[in-house]
Amino acid sequence: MVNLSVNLAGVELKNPIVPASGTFGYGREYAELYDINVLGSFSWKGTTRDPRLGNPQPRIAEMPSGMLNAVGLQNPGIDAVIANEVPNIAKIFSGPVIANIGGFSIEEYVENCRKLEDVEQVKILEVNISCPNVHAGGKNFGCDPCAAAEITKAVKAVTSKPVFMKLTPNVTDIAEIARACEDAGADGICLINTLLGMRINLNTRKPIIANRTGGVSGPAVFPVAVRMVWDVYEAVNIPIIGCGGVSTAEDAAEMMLAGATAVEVGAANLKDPYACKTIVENLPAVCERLGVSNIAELTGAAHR
Amino acid sequence: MVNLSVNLAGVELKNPIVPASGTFGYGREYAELYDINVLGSFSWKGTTRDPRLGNPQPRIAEMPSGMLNAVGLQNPGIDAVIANEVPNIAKIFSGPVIANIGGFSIEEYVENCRKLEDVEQVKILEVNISCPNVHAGGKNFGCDPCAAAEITKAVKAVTSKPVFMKLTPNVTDIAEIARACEDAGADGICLINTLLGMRINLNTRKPIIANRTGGVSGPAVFPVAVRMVWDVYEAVNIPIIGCGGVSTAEDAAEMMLAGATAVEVGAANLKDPYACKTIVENLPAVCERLGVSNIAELTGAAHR
Amino acid sequence: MKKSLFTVEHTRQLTADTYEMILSGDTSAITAPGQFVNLDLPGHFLRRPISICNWTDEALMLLVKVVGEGTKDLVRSVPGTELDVLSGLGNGFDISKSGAHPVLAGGGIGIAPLYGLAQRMLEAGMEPTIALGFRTARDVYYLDEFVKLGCRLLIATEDGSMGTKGFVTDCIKAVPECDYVFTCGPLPMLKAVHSLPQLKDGQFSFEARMGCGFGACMGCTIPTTDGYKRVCKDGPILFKEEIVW
Amino acid sequence: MKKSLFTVEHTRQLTADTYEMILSGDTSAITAPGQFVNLDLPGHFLRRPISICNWTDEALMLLVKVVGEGTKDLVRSVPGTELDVLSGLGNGFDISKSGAHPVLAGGGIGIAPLYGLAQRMLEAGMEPTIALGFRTARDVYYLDEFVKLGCRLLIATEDGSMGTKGFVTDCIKAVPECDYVFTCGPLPMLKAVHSLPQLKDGQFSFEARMGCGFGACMGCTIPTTDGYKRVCKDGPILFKEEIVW
Repeated sequence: MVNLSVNLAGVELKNPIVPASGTFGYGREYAELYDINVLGSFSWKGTTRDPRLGNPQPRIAEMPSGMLNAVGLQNPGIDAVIANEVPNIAKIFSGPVIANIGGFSIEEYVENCRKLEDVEQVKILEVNISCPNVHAGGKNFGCDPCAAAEITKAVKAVTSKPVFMKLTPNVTDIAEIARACEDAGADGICLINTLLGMRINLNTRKPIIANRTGGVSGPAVFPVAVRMVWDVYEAVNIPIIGCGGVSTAEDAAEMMLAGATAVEVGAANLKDPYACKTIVENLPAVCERLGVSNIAELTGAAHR
Repeated sequence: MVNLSVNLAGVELKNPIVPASGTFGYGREYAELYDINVLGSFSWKGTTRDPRLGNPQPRIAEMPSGMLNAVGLQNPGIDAVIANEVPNIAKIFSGPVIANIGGFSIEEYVENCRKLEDVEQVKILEVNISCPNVHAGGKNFGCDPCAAAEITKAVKAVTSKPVFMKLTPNVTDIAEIARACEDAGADGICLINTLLGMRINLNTRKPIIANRTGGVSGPAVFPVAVRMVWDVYEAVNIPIIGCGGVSTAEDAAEMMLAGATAVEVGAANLKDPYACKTIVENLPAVCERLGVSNIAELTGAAHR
Repeated sequence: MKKSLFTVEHTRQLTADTYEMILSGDTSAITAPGQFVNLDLPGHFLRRPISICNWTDEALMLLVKVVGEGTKDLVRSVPGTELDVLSGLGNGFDISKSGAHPVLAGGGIGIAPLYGLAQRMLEAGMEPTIALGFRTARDVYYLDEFVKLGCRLLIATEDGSMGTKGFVTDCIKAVPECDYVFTCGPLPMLKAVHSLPQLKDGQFSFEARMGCGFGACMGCTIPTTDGYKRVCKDGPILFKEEIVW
Repeated sequence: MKKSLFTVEHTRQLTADTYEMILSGDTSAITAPGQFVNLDLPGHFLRRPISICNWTDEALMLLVKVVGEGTKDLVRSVPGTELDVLSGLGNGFDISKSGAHPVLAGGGIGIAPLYGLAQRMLEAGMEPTIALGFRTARDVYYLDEFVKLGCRLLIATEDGSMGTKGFVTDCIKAVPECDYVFTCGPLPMLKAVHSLPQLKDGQFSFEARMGCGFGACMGCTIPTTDGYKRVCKDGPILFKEEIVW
């Protein structure tokens, strides 16, 4: 019997598998397909203060072993999420929920986090300071250690919940950003968000995605994510949620060996809506193959 | 009849297809397979002042739609290349050769470029200031605009040949680096070098590659390369050699639409030694499909 | 929605770029004409959404237009090939909303869902008129099949090489009594149909680049008079008054 | 080297993880036993280098050990499957260098190239002794085939469940007159063979993770007494005195 439970800054997850923000909505669509209580947690769709309609069409493009998206943080806004989605989440998921928070100013991040303070099911705040697919075009808080630290401090000041900063990979030194977040009081780091990419339609001679650039996700980014999780694990002492191209239980184990305590699964859910369920089901066999009775033993094992 | 010729800072290429440095050696292996004179040019293996044995084994790992490598700039050194390889290149290739130059100090870059000044066949110097796969582990000249500019200036001072700076994609703002190189006198920009990645062996729990990290190449990086070529085209007025994940004539056309004047093909050569030959053969049909009689018309067309 | 394996039974080329495919498998998740399936094709990351032409309890019929590498691989898959399919996606057409004499207007590959729709309308005792638009006579397909259904059939070709010269809208104009349309086709065609003054109401099937096909990724949402809607989950069928061009 | 299509004709399982595969195609580029082919497998970016067990003008015989997804897909490919193959890679063994009585020592999947090598030695009038090492009797394969060759055959298993208890080196020690070896197997075995005092010389086949397989990428170079060598192009066979452990 393998123990799959992991601990994220004091929050117990029954297993390390967490659908990544933006690929799981607020859980509704997947709850129609399977009992999502098999999941360790899920990270809800990036939520901003005001409702956002997102980017014009097309928002999606394909690539070998991956995809590009530029949804543009479409969401109903924090108030509507608390009013309409949170009560529904209570019906479909009894575990700890990770609230992914977007923002375009420090004040907005603060306001969003404050509003979630009394939401019982939300056990972790995942502060997205990257979003390479919004109009900023990749230039954002997450590219500057000082800005990242400032948001971390501001958010920590208004919440009692563990704060995980979600970092963009589109930087020269992600470990430096992670250190800045840790020094500013972050309880954990989540990485990576999507790589900034572009596809061009040969016939129209224009970028396929209306927003021009989009975030690259899927198996194609997995080795980049593993490398960055490795680098951040070497740089900080707070727990890491590894994210980027994970499609199988073996991928999840590899991400944990690199330093992840929990693993987010993104694009794989879109290709196979049962991907997370399947990964959870396959984890015990992978642990047995690796000779661990406690999956938490894998975290950072490649560094030892 | 489609005109495939392109002009790189005054150097005429019969077509835009150029095997990328490190995937074509000094031409010997491919010349045994086909007449490499069908190529627009080729960029020889990254050459340093001193002979380098490179990294320990293993140097190669696989990933979906791509590979990782950490060869570590193995090469016989500039003097041996001039003595042994250049005369052989004269026998197998009559077109313009791109000399890829590595270095670990500004003095070394300068010395290497000076030594090539009198080598007839070398028409372009490609100064590699990235090499994410050498021991520096990604931290290098190419990550700092000032350092990039300094090397550019120093090299330009000792050569009459066009100088193309080859940039690493592992930076926050590649356009800023490109601008710094242009301001310092660079005649062109070559991008992207490989993305820094890592794979971990589940059984040994150690990185697969002895160097731990390796450079990611192949179709998986193509959209990132297209996006960066787009960004650099917006930022500079010097010609761009686009590189990263190109496997087909369609990919080459897409890279040109993003802003590339010539296109380097890397990992595809390793999977299919005839890849470049096939791409050259397919280019006219792609041009006809896109309605251009002159392939140079494609360069940057997506920006117009 | 259901995720299950379907087996390619038969593929028939209809025109230069259009194919009929029959796949056997569990179709129990399909509830209405106008829904689509999302096919996982080896070597392609994203699934390929294909409109359902018709179905039985054990088989699925698709009309596939080759538009890229994915659809090219699909029509090339040999009989016996097993495909991972998400079936019964989207809302589908609602035949209870129209009178007994609607017009089903299709253009290009957009005629696919109209075949299954027409068959179900006939079973329901309705008398649909079918209007099909093509570029030229060479692109015309499935004529025999529609004729066999036995309902009134109008054809338009842009070059006049068959039927009315012009667009499918020109056929509809020729049926002044028609005030309700079920339509699927390229966006310009949908717009033209939408603007026909004679229309009281209608159901319009939309296309979009999709990430997931089941409403999770927000990749295909478009604005409507009723707020943003996901083409894959809230659509692909929108009612006339919802549509924002 | 030649790049051409080969067709899977036949696959036979030999042990839990070892398979014999016969592919038909143009083998004209193969010049010596000990060379390898590099197979392009759909869904895998890098080719898979597989040692050549034996070949005729029209067919290639491989012994494949399933070590990962790539080799798993390879042995599963049904007869008729066409594979893109780079054939005739590497230097291969040089049978002119040994006396008439060499020992061919193989361990695990490393015995594959020794079969074609032994056959050619017999054709050349040589009398090789063959020493094969396995973990246990369950892992033993190709015994009948080697027996049919009719040369002296020595078997070692680590648990003694068949033949000599121990390693292939223990068999060789039992042949004190042997002073020249052709060997292929895991690195520890090669090392052990290399250190046998009775050996005057020998040819050792090496493995490495390869990028290209034809000498272009420098992915597989290793140090030798004669400078760095590419396992794929200058090897996979190295002579005793070249080897640096």
